[in-house]
Formats: sequence, C-alpha cells, structure tokens
Amino acid sequence: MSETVKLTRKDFVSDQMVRWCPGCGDYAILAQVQKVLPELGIPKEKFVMVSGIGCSSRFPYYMNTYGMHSIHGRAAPIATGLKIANPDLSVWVITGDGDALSIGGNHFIHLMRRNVDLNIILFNNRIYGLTKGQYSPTSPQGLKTKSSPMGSLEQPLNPIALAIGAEATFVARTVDTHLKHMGQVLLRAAAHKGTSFVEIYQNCVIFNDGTFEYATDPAKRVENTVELEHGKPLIFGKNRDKGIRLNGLEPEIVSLDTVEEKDLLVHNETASPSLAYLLSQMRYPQLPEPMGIFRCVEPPSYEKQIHDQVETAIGLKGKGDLHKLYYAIDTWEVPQKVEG
Amino acid sequence: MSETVKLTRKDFVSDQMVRWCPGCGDYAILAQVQKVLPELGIPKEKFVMVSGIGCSSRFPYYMNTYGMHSIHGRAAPIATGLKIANPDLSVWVITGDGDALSIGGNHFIHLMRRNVDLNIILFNNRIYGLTKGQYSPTSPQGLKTKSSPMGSLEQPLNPIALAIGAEATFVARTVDTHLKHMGQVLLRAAAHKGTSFVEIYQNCVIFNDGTFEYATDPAKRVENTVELEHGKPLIFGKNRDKGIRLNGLEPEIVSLDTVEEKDLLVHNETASPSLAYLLSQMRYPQLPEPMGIFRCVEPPSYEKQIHDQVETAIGLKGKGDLHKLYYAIDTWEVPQKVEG
Amino acid sequence: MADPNATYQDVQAVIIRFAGDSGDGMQLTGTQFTDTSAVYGNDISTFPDFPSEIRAPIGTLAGVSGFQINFSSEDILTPGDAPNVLVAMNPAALKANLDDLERGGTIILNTDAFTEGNLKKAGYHHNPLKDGTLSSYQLHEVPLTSLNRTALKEIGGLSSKEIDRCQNFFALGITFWLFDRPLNTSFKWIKEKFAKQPKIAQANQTALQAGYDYGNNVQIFQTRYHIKPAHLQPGGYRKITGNDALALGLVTAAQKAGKTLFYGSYPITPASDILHMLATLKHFDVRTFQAEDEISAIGAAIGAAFGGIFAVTGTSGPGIALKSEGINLAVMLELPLVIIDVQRGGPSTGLPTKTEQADLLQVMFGRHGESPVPIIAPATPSDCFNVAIEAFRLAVRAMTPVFILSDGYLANSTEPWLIPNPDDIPPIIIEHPTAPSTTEKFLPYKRIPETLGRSWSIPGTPGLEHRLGGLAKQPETGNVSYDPKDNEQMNRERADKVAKLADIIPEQTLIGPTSGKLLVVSWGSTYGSVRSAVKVLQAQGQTISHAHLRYLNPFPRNLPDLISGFEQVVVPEMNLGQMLFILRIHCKSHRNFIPISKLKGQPFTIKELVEKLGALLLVPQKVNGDNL
Amino acid sequence: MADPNATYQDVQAVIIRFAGDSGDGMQLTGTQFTDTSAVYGNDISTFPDFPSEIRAPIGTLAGVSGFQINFSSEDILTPGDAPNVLVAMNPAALKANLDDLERGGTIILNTDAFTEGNLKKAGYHHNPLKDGTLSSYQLHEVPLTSLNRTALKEIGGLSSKEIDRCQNFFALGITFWLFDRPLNTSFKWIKEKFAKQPKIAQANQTALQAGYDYGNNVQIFQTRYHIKPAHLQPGGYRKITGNDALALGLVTAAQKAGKTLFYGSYPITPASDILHMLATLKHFDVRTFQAEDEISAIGAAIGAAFGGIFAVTGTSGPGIALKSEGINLAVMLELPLVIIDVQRGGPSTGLPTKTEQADLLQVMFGRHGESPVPIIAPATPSDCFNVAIEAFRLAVRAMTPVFILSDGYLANSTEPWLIPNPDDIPPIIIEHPTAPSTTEKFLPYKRIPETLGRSWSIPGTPGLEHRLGGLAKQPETGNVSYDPKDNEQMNRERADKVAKLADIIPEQTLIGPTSGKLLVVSWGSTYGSVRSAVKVLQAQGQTISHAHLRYLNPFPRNLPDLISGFEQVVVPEMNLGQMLFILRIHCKSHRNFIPISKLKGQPFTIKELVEKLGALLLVPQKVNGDNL
Ligand SMILES: Cc1ncc(C[n+]2csc(CCOP(=O)(O)OP(=O)(O)O)c2C)c(N)n1
Ligand SMILES: Cc1ncc(C[n+]2csc(CCOP(=O)(O)OP(=O)(O)O)c2C)c(N)n1
Ligand code: SF4
Ligand code: SF4
Ligand SMILES: [Mg+2]
Ligand SMILES: [Mg+2]
Repeated sequence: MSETVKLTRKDFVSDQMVRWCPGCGDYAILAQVQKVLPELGIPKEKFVMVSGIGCSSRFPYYMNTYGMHSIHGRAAPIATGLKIANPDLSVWVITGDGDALSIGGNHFIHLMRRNVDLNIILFNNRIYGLTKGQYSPTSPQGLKTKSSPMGSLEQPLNPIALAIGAEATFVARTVDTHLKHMGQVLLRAAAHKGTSFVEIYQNCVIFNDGTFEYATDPAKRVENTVELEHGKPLIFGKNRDKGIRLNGLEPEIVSLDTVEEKDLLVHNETASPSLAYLLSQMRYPQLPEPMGIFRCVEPPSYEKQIHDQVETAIGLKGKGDLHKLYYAIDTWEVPQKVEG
Repeated sequence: MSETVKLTRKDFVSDQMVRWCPGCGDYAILAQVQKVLPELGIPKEKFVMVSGIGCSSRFPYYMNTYGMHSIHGRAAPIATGLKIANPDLSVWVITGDGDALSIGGNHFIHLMRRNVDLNIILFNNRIYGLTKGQYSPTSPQGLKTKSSPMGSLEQPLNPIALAIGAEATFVARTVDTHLKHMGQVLLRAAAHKGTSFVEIYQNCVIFNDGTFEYATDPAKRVENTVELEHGKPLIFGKNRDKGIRLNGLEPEIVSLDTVEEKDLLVHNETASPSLAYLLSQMRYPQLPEPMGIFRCVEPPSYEKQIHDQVETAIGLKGKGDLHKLYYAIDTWEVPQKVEG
Repeated sequence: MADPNATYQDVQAVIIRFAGDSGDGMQLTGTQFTDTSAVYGNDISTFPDFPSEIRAPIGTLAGVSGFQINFSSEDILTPGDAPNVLVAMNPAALKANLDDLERGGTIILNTDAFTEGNLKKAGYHHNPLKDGTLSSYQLHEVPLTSLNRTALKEIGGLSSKEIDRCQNFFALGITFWLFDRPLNTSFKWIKEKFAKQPKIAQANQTALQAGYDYGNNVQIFQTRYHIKPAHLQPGGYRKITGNDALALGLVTAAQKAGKTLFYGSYPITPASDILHMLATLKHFDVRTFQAEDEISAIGAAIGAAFGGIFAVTGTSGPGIALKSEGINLAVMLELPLVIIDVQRGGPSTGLPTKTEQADLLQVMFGRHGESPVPIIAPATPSDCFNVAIEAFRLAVRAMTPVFILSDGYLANSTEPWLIPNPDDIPPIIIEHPTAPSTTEKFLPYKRIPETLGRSWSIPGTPGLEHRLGGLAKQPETGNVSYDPKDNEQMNRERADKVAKLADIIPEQTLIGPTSGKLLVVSWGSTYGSVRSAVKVLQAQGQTISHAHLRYLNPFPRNLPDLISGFEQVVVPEMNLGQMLFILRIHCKSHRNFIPISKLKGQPFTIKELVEKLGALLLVPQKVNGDNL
Repeated sequence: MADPNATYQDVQAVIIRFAGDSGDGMQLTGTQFTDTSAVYGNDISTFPDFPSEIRAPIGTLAGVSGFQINFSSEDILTPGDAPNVLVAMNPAALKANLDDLERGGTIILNTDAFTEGNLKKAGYHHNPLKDGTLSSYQLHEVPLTSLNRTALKEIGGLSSKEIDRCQNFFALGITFWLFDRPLNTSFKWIKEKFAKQPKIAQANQTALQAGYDYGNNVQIFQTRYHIKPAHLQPGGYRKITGNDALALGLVTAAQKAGKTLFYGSYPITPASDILHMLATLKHFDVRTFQAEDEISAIGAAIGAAFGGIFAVTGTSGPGIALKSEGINLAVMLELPLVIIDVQRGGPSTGLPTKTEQADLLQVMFGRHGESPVPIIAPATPSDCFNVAIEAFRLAVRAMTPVFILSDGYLANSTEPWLIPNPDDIPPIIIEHPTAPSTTEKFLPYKRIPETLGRSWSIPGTPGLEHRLGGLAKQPETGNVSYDPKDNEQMNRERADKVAKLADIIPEQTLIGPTSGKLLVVSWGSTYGSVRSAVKVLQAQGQTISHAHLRYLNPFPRNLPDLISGFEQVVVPEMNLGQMLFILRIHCKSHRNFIPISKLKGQPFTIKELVEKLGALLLVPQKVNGDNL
C-alpha cells in the first residue's frame, strides 16, 4: 500500500458520521483537507491528525488516517512527541481558538519557537463552540456571550501576531468559504519544513454566526481583505484599484488612480518578521486584512536537529554499547572468593 | 500607619536572610526595588509581591511587605485574582525566564492581553538557576547545559517580542548593573495603569556567568545598547556618535558624522505596536539592543472594567437583594394546609 | 376546560419524556411542561439528556436530545425510572428512547417525520409504525408538522423555517391537554421571551393553543389524566437546578459574610452554567473571571482569597486534575476557598455530558504529599444551595480549601425549591485581624485553639505585613523552615484542623431502625433513587435502613458507631466502589461492606436498586469482608 | 604506608560526614572518599544533604551542605544513622551537624574558619571550641586554611581564591590518612578532571598529599582505623545513584526491545538528574525533550508512545499533579508509557531537596474517573535499574502507563552496583501488528486474552489507520460510543487488565518466620533501614518478619494470605500512613495494622526503627484495628 497508488479524496473519508451542526464552517475545511492530502504524494498511512478538544477537534474521527483526539489544549506537545518518534510522518494538528490559544497557549508559543515540522490548522470561530458559546481569546472586546452578559472585557489575541511574537517560521491565514485559497495555503503549509501555522476564519452558525462575514462573504471579501503574494505589491478591491502603502510604519489605503504600484508595500515572505508583524496589525474595518502567507522561512526543524545530534553522537562515540555504558565510570572488581 | 509617613528603603527590608549566591544579579534588583517603592507615595501595607518558583522568586521573602511565594509559573493568575479582589493594592509579580516564559507562558500572554494593573519584573538570566542550570526558553541556541550537553536546539523566545505579540500595553527592558536606569524604568512601570512588563537582564554567576556582559559591563553597554527616549532619535555609543536609521523596515547603524539626526529613527512609546516589535528585533551583536520603554499605552485596565461592570449592573438593577434573586424566575405558592 | 368527550382519570404520578433532534427545542419543551406543572402545584423532578455534540446531523441517533419530567401529587425524589409517555419528534428520537419506555406506555409521535430518508438516518430498515414494533404500546400518530403548518398559515410573514420551529409548542399543547394543564404559564413565558418579535410570539402561542385544541377535538386519546397538586410544605417555591442552586448559595454565603464573591473558572461541561449564572449577578458585587485555563482559575481564586474576599473555582474532573497543584498550594498557605467539582463520566474526556461519581478519590487524595481537604456532597439540586453556604462556613473556620462534589445529574436536574427567607440564614462572621499590639509580634500561622485554624490577615492592613509561601514552614511565624520537626508538626496540624471540623458537623442520621441486617449508605446525587428504593422496601415490610452522607471529609463523628450496628453495609455508587473504600478505612471494625457499582453515565433507577437491595435482604452475604 | 607512630585499629564500619558551605565542595569531597572506599572494596552507602538554595550566603546555617558515607567490611544497606566522624569546614557546618554526631564521636574542624564573624553568622554566641560544647567529643582542631596555603604557596601562579578552593582536598587527605585509604583513585580523578588546567590539578594533588602527610606527621590522632574490604558477591562493581540507575535501566529496556528511547521532562528536583544523564546518551538513540512544562512532557511522551517507541516522562510530586490529566488520557488510549515520580517533601513546594513517600495515594488515585495504573517502587539505588526494565515489561504487556515511585533519598544516595552482563538480561519482545488480512476488519481495541492488553499498532503501518481518543469507547473498535454498556465494559476491562498483571508479578517473599506475632511491611526506599532494623532485632533473638513490597499495584497474588499469618502488621512509611491505607483495603480480613509515620524529610534511622519495633514486640497492640 505504500507504493505510489494514486490516492483520492475518498481514501481520506472515514466511516464515522460527521457530527457538526448543519452549516458549520468545519465541513468546508474537512472537505478541503481531504482534497489536498491526496495531492501531496505521501502514502496515506503516513498521515496523522492530532487534535485537542472542541467542535473542531473532532476532525480526526472523520479522516481515514491515523489520528488522535486527545485532551483540551495538548495536541501540540503530543504531535511533537510523535514527530520526534517518527519524523517520517506527516503530522497535522487540528485545533480551535480556545484549544490552541486559551488552555493550549503555552504549547502554542513553544511549538512556534521550536519549529517542529508539523502543520497546525487553527479553526478560529472566535467562540467556544463545544461548551456552548462562551467568549474565546479571539472574541472581540464587548462580545456578549453566556459568560459575558455585559460584554467581554478582554483585548483579543491576534493569532498571527502572537505566532510571530513567538518566532514562528510559517504563518498564514485563510477563510472557510474561500476554498481555492484555502487549498493553496494548505499546500504551502504541507510543503514547509518546520511548524506551519494556518489560521482559518471559521463560521460557527450556532453561537457566533457571521462573525467574519466581512471576510467570508465573497462580495465583501474582495473589499475587506488583501491577498498576500510573495514579491508582489498589496492590491485589493473588486476592481483591484486599491493598494496599501507604508506611511512610516503605518499601512494606509491608497487609490491606484493616484498612487503608482511601485510605491506600494511589496510582500516578502522571507523578510524580517517585522514585516509580518506589521501586516498582522492590519485589521478590519480600518484596513483590509491580509490573507495568505505572512511569513515563510526555513531554519532546520527541531526533530531534524534532534536526529542530527543523535547521528553526531554516534559518530563521536560509536553506536551505544550497554556493556561500555555500565562501565563508563570508575569500576572495581570483587574477585571470586577462594575458600580455604 | 497609613498616614503619609515618609518611608525609606529600610522599611522594605524584611527580617529574613537573603539567600542568593554571592555575586548574583538578584541583589541589585532587590536593592533597587527597595529604593523605588518608598518613592511612590503608597503606604507600605498596600504593596504585595507575588512570585512563582525559582531563585528570583524568593524575592518576596526579602521584602517587608505583604507577599506570596507561590508555585512555579502561576504568579500571574494569583496576582490577577488578588488585584480583582482589591484594586487598591500595588501588586508586583516577580518571576524568572523559566517561571514566566516556560511553565508560565500561557498566563504571561493572557496577562498581557487582559492588561490587569500589575507590575511584572522578569529576571532574565537565560537559565534555570534554582534547578541547577538547565537551558531556559531564553537561552541562546547552542548553549551547552546539563540538559543540553551537545547544545540547546531551541530558538529562544524574545520576551519583549512575545509580550508585544500578546497585546502588551507597557513593555520595558533594563539591566541589573545599571542601577539608575533600572530605577527609572521601575518608576515608570509603577506609574503605568495596566500590566507593566519589565525584562531585566540578570547575571547568574553560577550557571550562566556573563551571558549579558555586552550589555551589563558599563564600558560595553554604551556600544551595545541604545537607550530609548520618547520623542527622541535613537543615538548611542560612548561618544553618542552613532544612530539608528530605518532602511525600509530594517534598522541600520549609521554614523552621525555622515547622517543627520533628523533622519534617525525617532522613538514613540505610543505608536502602533509595529514600532515596538521592530525595536525588539534589534539584537546584539548585529545591532545595539534597545533599553528602556518600548511601548506605553493606556487602555482601561481589566480590573477597572470589572468594577465598572459591577457599578453599571448596580446602577441598572439596584444593589443585589437576595429575596428578589430567589424570586427572579417563576415561583408559586403552596398555601398553608387548612386541616379539616 | 373540562372536555365532555374524554374521561378523566386521577393518577398519582406521570413520567413523560420529550425527545427530538438537538435543534427541535426539546429542552425548552420539557422546561415549559415542568414550569406549568410546578406552578400547578405538583412535585416535580426533571432530567435532561443531551449529546456532547452541539447539533449532530439532523435525524441521526447521535443528535437526539431528550428531557424527562416526573410530576406527581406525592413527594418524589427522582425524575423517575421508565417514562410512561414518550413524545418523539422523529424516528431517531423514537429509536433512541423506545427501550426506556414502560411496557404499555404511551407514544405520541410526529408521523410527518417518518419519511424514508429519516427512517434510514435513524437506522430503521423497516418503518416501525408498520412492522409491529410498537404493538405493545399505546401509539398516537400525529402529523405534527402539517398540522402545525396549517395552524400557523394564517399569521403570515413567517418563513417556513420559522413556522416549523413552532412544532414543539404544538406537541407541548397536546401534552397539556392530555394532562389537563393550564396554558397561561407558557403563554406568559412566550410573551416575555419574544417581546421584541411579536410575530414569533404569536406563532408559538398559536401553535400551543392549536396543539391543545387538537387534543380536545380529535378523539385519539380515550382518557385524560389528572395529577393533583402535591402536599408540599407550605411556602414560596421555584424550580431549581443544582448548578443554579450552587450559584445562589455562593452569592448568599458571600452576602451573609458581607463579602465580595469571586468566581474563577474555565468553561467545562457540566459546570459552565455556574459561571453563566454568576456572570449575571454582578449587582451582588460578584466578580467572575473566565480564566485561560483551570490552572489560572485556581490561581486567581487563591489570589482573591489572599485578598480577603470569598473565592470560588468550579470545574469538572479534568479541571480538578489540572488544579491539583494549585489546590495543594492553598492547603499549604491555609487560605479559605471553595472548589466545585461537577463530576462527569471519566476517565479522560469520557462521557462529558453524562453523570458519574468517580472523582471522590481524586478530590480526597489527588495531590502530592499529605494534603487533607474537607469535602461536602449535595444530595439534591436544591441541597446544592445549602452545601454552598456550608462549604464557606467550613472554609473560613479551618482556613482551608473545601471541595463541593456535585455531578452532572444534580447540575442539570430540576426540582421545586422551597425558597428560604434570606433573613433566616445565619450570618457568617469573620474577624480579620487588625494592627497588632506593639508588644506582640504578629504570627500569621498562630492557631486558634478552638478550630486549629489561623487568622485571615489580609493585604492592605497596616502592620500585618507577612509572606505566605509553598515551602515548609515554621509553626506560628510561617517563616520558611527546613527543620524536620517543623515540617512534621505543620503537616500534623493541617491534618488535625480538618479532622476537627467534625466538631461542628452534624451527627449522621438514618431512616429506619438504628441496627439490623442491612444499612444502605449513599452519598451525593444518588440520594433520590436510594431513598426511594429504601422506602419501597420498607413499605413492603422489609427491615432496611438508610444513611445518606453529605460530609465526606471529615465524616460525622458518630459514623463508625452508627455503621457498627448493622450486619451488612451496602454502598451504591456511580463508580467502582470509591466511597466503600474510604468507609472501610474509616470504619475499620466493620467488615462486611458490599458495593453496588454503576458506571453507565446514568443515575440508578429506583427499580434496579429495589431489585439489588431486595436480593441482599433475601441472601445475606458472608461476613468476611470479601465482597469488594 | 604504615606509620610507626600510630596504632591501628580494625573496625567493621565507619560513618563519616563532610560538612561545609555550599561552595566548599563537600559533595565532591564526599564523592572522592566514596570512590576510594568503593574501589578499595568496602561496601558503601552515601547520602548527600543540601539546601534548596544554590549557594546561600557564606557561613550561614542555610548554606550548609553535607555528605555522609557509610563504609564497611560487611554488607550495609543504609548510609548509617549517626556519623562517627564529622569534618566541619566552618562554625555553621559544626552547628548544623553536631546534634547528629554520635556521643564521643570524632570531630575534625577548620579552626581558621572559627573567626568572630563566622561564629556570628552561624548563630554562635560563644566560641564552641572554648566553652565546653565539644567536651564529650574527640576534637581535632586543624588550621586547615593556613596549612593549605602554606602547602600550596610553592606552586605559584594561583590566585588566593584558587588556593583556598583546594582546602577540601587537604581535609580529604587527612581523612584518607585516618582511615588508611590509598590516594591513587583521587589523584587519577584530579588529573582527568583538570586535564586542561595543569596548575589547578597540581594544586589539588598537592593539597591532598599535604593533608595526608599532615595526618602522618602531626600527632593529633592516636589511632588509625582500618576497615577491611567487604565480602561482596564477586564481579564488576561501580557506584550508582538511584537516578543514574533509572537512566541506565531505561536505556537497557529500550535496547532490549530494539526501541528508541524517548524521555520528555521538565526539570525538577530531585528528578532532573535522570534527564541530565539521558541527555548524554544520544548514541543509544535516546531522544530527550526538555518540555516547556510537565503537561507538555507527558503529552510528548504520549505522542512518542503512539509513534511506537519507548516513552518515559519523569518528575516529582508537583509535576505528577500537573500530568494527571495527561496520564488519564494515556489510560484511556491504552498506550504503554513509563512515568517516574521521584518523591520529595510535600505538600506544595514543601521540602524540595528532601525525601518523603507521600505521593503514593496521588499516583494511585489522583485522576478523575476510574483510572487504574500499575505502580512499582524500587527498594535501593541499584534496584532502580531493575525496576526501570520491569516497568516497561508491564507497560507493553498490558498496554498501559506504569508508575515508578522513587524518592529523593534513592535518587541521590549511592551504593555499589554489581554490574550485570547486558546479554543476560532477557529481551523485551513486542509484535506490532502489520497489515490485516483482507477479510478481517482491524480492531485496535481487541483484547489479547492472555493479558487483556490490546495490540500496539503504530502510525506508518499501511492498512491499520485508526483513531484513538479520550471519549468513551466501543469495545474492540475503539469507536466513540455513548452507549452506557460500552462505557461500563471498557472501564471494567481497563481495571481487569491491570489486575491481571498479577499473573506475572512474583509472589511476595519475606524474611523471618512465615507467621507469628509481628510482620513489618515496607515499600520503596525505606528498605535499607527497615531490613537493617529487623536484622538487629532478629539477631537479638526476637521473632519478627519482614516483607518488602516492590509491586504496589497490583499487589503480588499471595499478599493477603501472607499477611493473614501475622497478629500485627506494622507499616513504617515516610508519610502519614498511605500504604497502610491501601493494605487495609486489599487485605480486608486482617485488622491489626499499625503505622510508623515519619514526615521529617529524612529517612528512618535504623535506631529509631529498632526502638519502635522493639517496643511493639514487648507490648502487643489490641487487635481491634483502631491503630491508624
Ligand atoms: C481540561 C478541560 N477544560 C475544559 C474543557 C471544556 N472544553 C471543551 S472544548 C472547549 C473550548 C472549545 O473552544 P475551541 O477550542 O475554540 O473549539 P470550538 O468548539 O470552537 O471548535 C472547552 C472549554 C475540557 N474538555 N477540558
Ligand atoms: C511544577 C514544577 N515544576 C518544576 C519545578 C522545578 N523548578 C523550580 S524553579 C525552576 C526554573 C527556574 O528558572 P527561572 O524561572 O528562570 O528562575 P531562576 O532560578 O533562574 O531565577 C524549575 C524548573 C517546580 N518547582 N515546580
Ligand atoms: S457549535 Fe458552532 S463550531 Fe460547533 S459544530 Fe456547531 S456550528 Fe460548528
Ligand atoms: S544560581 Fe544563579 S540566579 Fe540563582 S541565586 Fe545563584 S547566581 Fe543567582
Ligand atoms: Mg472556537
Ligand atoms: Mg532564570
């Protein structure tokens, strides 16, 4: 089975009933992942989906791959251990805004800086779905929910900014309704050697319907988002007639009627992270929100370095020998007693 | 005692023996805090020092104020609860690079975004002191320690960048050997209403001696660091003859012989966080490391908003009345049975 | 309202279960039926049962949501065993619930939903309406969807989705007719709920009335049932769930102590509703903190307790696991704190929306080192109110964290609550120390002889500056001490002060003879079924006694004596024998403990307990203690 | 080497303690003495004792660091009770250790350090050298600092700090002379250690020799002592601590299974050294992961176990608290994993550098729901090696996490280890399933009848794709199931498979008669003192038996029977009676359990046990089970 049989979407559909609410954005993401994985040329048995707890975290059950639905917030370390154990696997972490950024926040930042070769997909619906609708770390300030009847008081986390603040090597954003874009981003994430972090704006029809409508509705999307392309200036709008220019460190919207393309901010995935951070600060409604790959650089991945150290150690000391190991410090011999 | 008796350094010295290693940078920080607190005009009984676990976290024992030496990594939530309970207190969180950024990383980022009115002092010695010298999340890659005999593999966290990635409202940096600077920064931190985060480069003589020598040695400091002053250009060097200019988004060192001051990068504490992030990326040896206040903005603090909601609720519903509360939903009366 | 076409029959109690898709509004329908019955004067007890998915695909077994109500003219203690009536909105609801229905019970179902597609989704290969599956029940086939549409078509301006959403009220109307309930409570509720959407209000009211009229007009029901009001203790009543009762109890405790209430929590089923309820009570100076995780929640509660206010943190089993290091700090600091564990099915994520009692040993022992913590367990939803207050009394007396051990069943079940007069609840008196005399040194860990607690000295008080910490301590001063003797002494003092709470804990009572062959010992939410089962057996003339424990650590002083009067002690628990385990240690001289274990995510039924206890009464167990 | 001026005396065993400032190198001095004695052929046992601060201020009691060695010509099992000889480098070291010294014991002290300032720092109001404090000891006053300076002044090129740092070797030289030890082992060590600093090497060697010569030349010692080599089992030996033995055992287990070893850990005293040791063994394909916290460490270990390699996570009590949610997941997933708890004084941060056994109930019960986990406890530092291998055998057999319960005493103590031949250690055979036959469906949770474990199927294997999860499961398929029966069945199966490990656990043995008046039951690190105390009593002709438990869950099959043969069962533990608690449950028919509790952060001494057990032999306890 590990010969290169051409895999299809169907190969990735498990026999378990999908149990999300009708209309949930999770369906589109599932479908897109099932579409992208067969395109990677990786045998099916090499894929592992690891998730935490949340609506989104039921994902592995629906994929006919290896998988683990673990505990809340802990998918990142579990996936890290798995990848260290077997770097051959293609490991995907499926998580939610609560799972990754609330209870799992510590693992999230440490995964970023370690740069383990994993792919994280964060289903950001700005709400706790599975526990029936409390505000999450990405909920907008003022959001009224069951646990914030007078409005949430907390400044939301910006997942992209946090990832960049934590030394992420691959950071991207897409939306549940833009299938083509999601597909492209997922392909790039899969190709990146190191931690690939993808935030997906996902609609929760039940508890936070329409929270990202400005970016998910195709008509509004073109006005309220801008697609990042490496080496290209930031242009957006239905007629692609608007661009982003830097005024000092402040991005501003300019009309291409009056400003030339060459004066626009040009995207560079491999630039210093200051650019990626700056882009993360472009927020609706003041500015169009960037979509696509914010940053992509490739220092060696963590598990690779672990393996390199193992190799180096073997090179230096030879393959471990238990006998030698036991005798590695001062030893002494107690001779056979000669009874007399 | 809560009359405005003039407090002095001595009032803040507890009767407990200070048990850090001779030469540890922690001594200087303790002395400086004991010097600054009496200057704040706050009665002594209002101060509370809350720490986690680590060498640095023994701090509260040495202060003759209220204090708590809690558990590893958890000072931030404890201080948050305390401040919510009593917003009148001046609460200081004392933590280490392991305490705040390793086990306590999640609380750290959430404290930043919530903006509780606390002052955090992070003693960054780039090592786990108390557990006898393992690498920490701020240790440079390649550092050989007990737990990384072939060199640490992890990209270090940049505490300033992480804080900014997590929506911090006050971010500053200073060093244990520069007492005057430390004092100024601590005063500013105390004045800020909201979470004030201060990173202090601290020398661990036993396990990581000299790790920040470039910034702590007075002679080297002037060449390798640049002091941030609001509204002023970034100028440094023994003869203050060098400056920082932006080349696109890349800071570069220029000589004031050839470049005019007006072309230098001017610091602005209240600018978009992109500037603070960019400054956090200036690292030795490529660039001088900024010292002082990276960012200072004052949205309302978390505990104040909680209290505001309480006030609003009381305004709307009147002060809570248990009788009304019990009867707030549909009730019915079972009448006294008339036996007959 | 009497209907000449139907005969009336008086019955003592009826158990009805509403079942449909997660989106069908069954929880709401059940709640409306409950409210009406409660206001009508019946004793009531309810139990909702929903899947852990929010809204699994329509029509599937996974998506079925149910709500059971037991309403009665007599005192009842549980939502009942087998329903007498099942209202099934679709084939999946029928399939998922049929096994539970009593033989010969009544089924009301929506025939419009029994389409080929829906039958398939529910896993029916044949239509149960046609293949005899339902022949031993009283089946009432109602084309609910179409009847409802017809009834509402006059209103106009409603989408067909909006119209179909009223179906549940149509079904409710039918049951109201069948059990002769007044409509006004629901009418009122609809009016208030949809005050801003008058069309929707009108639609729901119309559907309700139409359902009622349908019952009246269409002669599918031979009999209407009449359940008289119950002889409840006189007074004001309301319906209450365990979670709401906890929230009200906590607020009451704080008010009675003149304290601000702090609640730090990270959402988790089935505890989240406590947070939701408390978040609406800010006018009582309740400060809720939705933490980033459970570790932060306990941490903030510790900070708040240090700050001198009433601090609570609530969660379920997985959250307690995460909080255990923090709880241990609170034990060491000796700060008063209440920790709520609303237990659910475990281990791990287990059965998150179901009930279990298997966290007892975790809360008792799940911390490193010697770490004694008092534990109280409420017996019924309304008892949660009392337990919340009691927990604070213990916490401030002994200066210690205290556990409340509730569970998913108590959390979501409702029963009528005899509303107390808040003025009758005794105050909680706390004296925080103030500036010490100049001659004496302030000793934060000096023990109060009567309680062995320490004083609760709080930051902001001039002259009492001191440091708390998790390191081993010197007695009285609380200074860090590595002296072996100090460590042993402080460990023993912490154990003693918790044990000493038994001084103020009421003695254990029982119903039935005080000695004899069989004593049933229960704790927590099994109270209702165990007490009911024992009553049944006692009514049959059997000699059996029942002691229900509310105080699990320390136990009431007289417990060992009380137990020693019986030949056999049976302990029914929703776990594999955890209380039995602790009893065996505590009541060392008793040897014949017998477990009744259930780990099915469901409460005991009265019937199964009657059977199991009855069997024990017939065949006494060997007195050798080998029954675990 | 014989010295005409001194008389020789043969003694069986000597206990010597080196004490000084944390910076004085006492751990090193002790280690050198140990190594020399071990190589010389004595049986040895050592115990370091250091403060939790890294280097508290010089000269203070808080900064005193000590190291005790028991060396003997006979078999010894503990580092000894009261030292016979105390080497004190300063007044604080004298003050902190004097109480422990045997009456009449020998003191060697550095008079140069007895300055006014140092006396004050140590809290001495009078100079103990002058006020008669030491009159009942054999006092040897040595101006160590000045003698050492004189000895080293010839070398040149050394700072005075560097010279003074050699003091400890001067002191070591004196003790070497006193106990007639050869110098060559230390000479060799110095040479290797300071290979790159020849001056420093020369200085230390000179100091050592000078100290030795001082003993020889200055007639302050009347007698030299001679301790013959012990009659140890023939073979190769090395010194080993419990932590090192665990590390070697884990690597051995992995090699014997042909597996990569994964160790995920967050540093914590006293477990960190396991991580440090394993980090140096990368050439055995050991992959260490220093996690961001304990939760991540257990998570990564679970991931690694899923990945099919040998996964271990190690910590101390506070870390276990944090890991409990993760451990519970491993229980539910049924993955093999080893979890090490090196216990320290608790609760909370407690006494982090001291020892205790109070995590037993935590590892047994500290998880929500029913969550059975096997537990093994090593008895001695070298037993840690065997236990590590055994833990993996159990883990892969039952497909379960397994606890190893070590403690701070085992972790840091050393004893000679009879080095095994790795080829004699039986392999651990694991068969991972491969592609299933096309006719059968792969069932990840199908049980193997012999063990009740499941197969260990690993990602990367074609055709076995499956999903694990923390939700309740259907038997065999492992699919999510909310079916009440499934949940109960899986809970019982998990309990049964752990209980079934008793099939392969050796029967419990004891020393002494198999029935009688008194049985002592111990577990873990108390082995040495308990066995020694029992030997003493047996030698006195007392009838007493001793069973030491290594398997704590499940217990050996014969344990209840074995225990039932005795009138009284005494359980000495470094806690408030945790094992006694479990024994009482497990051995229900036995009623007379007696605790001996110690919570002082220190191991039992043989003497205190001899006294307490002796007293019990004189005054038998009432057989009413009321002794806890
Ligand atoms: C330790 C623990 N705490 C809390 C929970 C309850 N819980 C389950 S999912 C969840 C949040 C889900 O939000 P998110 O990650 O955004 O996922 P979504 O449901 O929105 O997809 C919470 C709080 C849990 N399962 N475990
Ligand atoms: C739950 C828990 N895990 C681990 C430890 C062990 N521990 C104590 S302090 C520390 C790290 C200290 O490093 P840092 O915060 O940088 O403080 P420093 O000692 O360097 O000042 C660790 C790992 C602990 N006390 N508790
Ligand atoms: S609750 Fe929201 S996120 Fe969860 S399945 Fe339903 S729509 Fe999706
Ligand atoms: S170990 Fe390092 S950080 Fe800790 S007290 Fe000593 S010098 Fe300071
Ligand atoms: Mg979400
Ligand atoms: Mg540090």
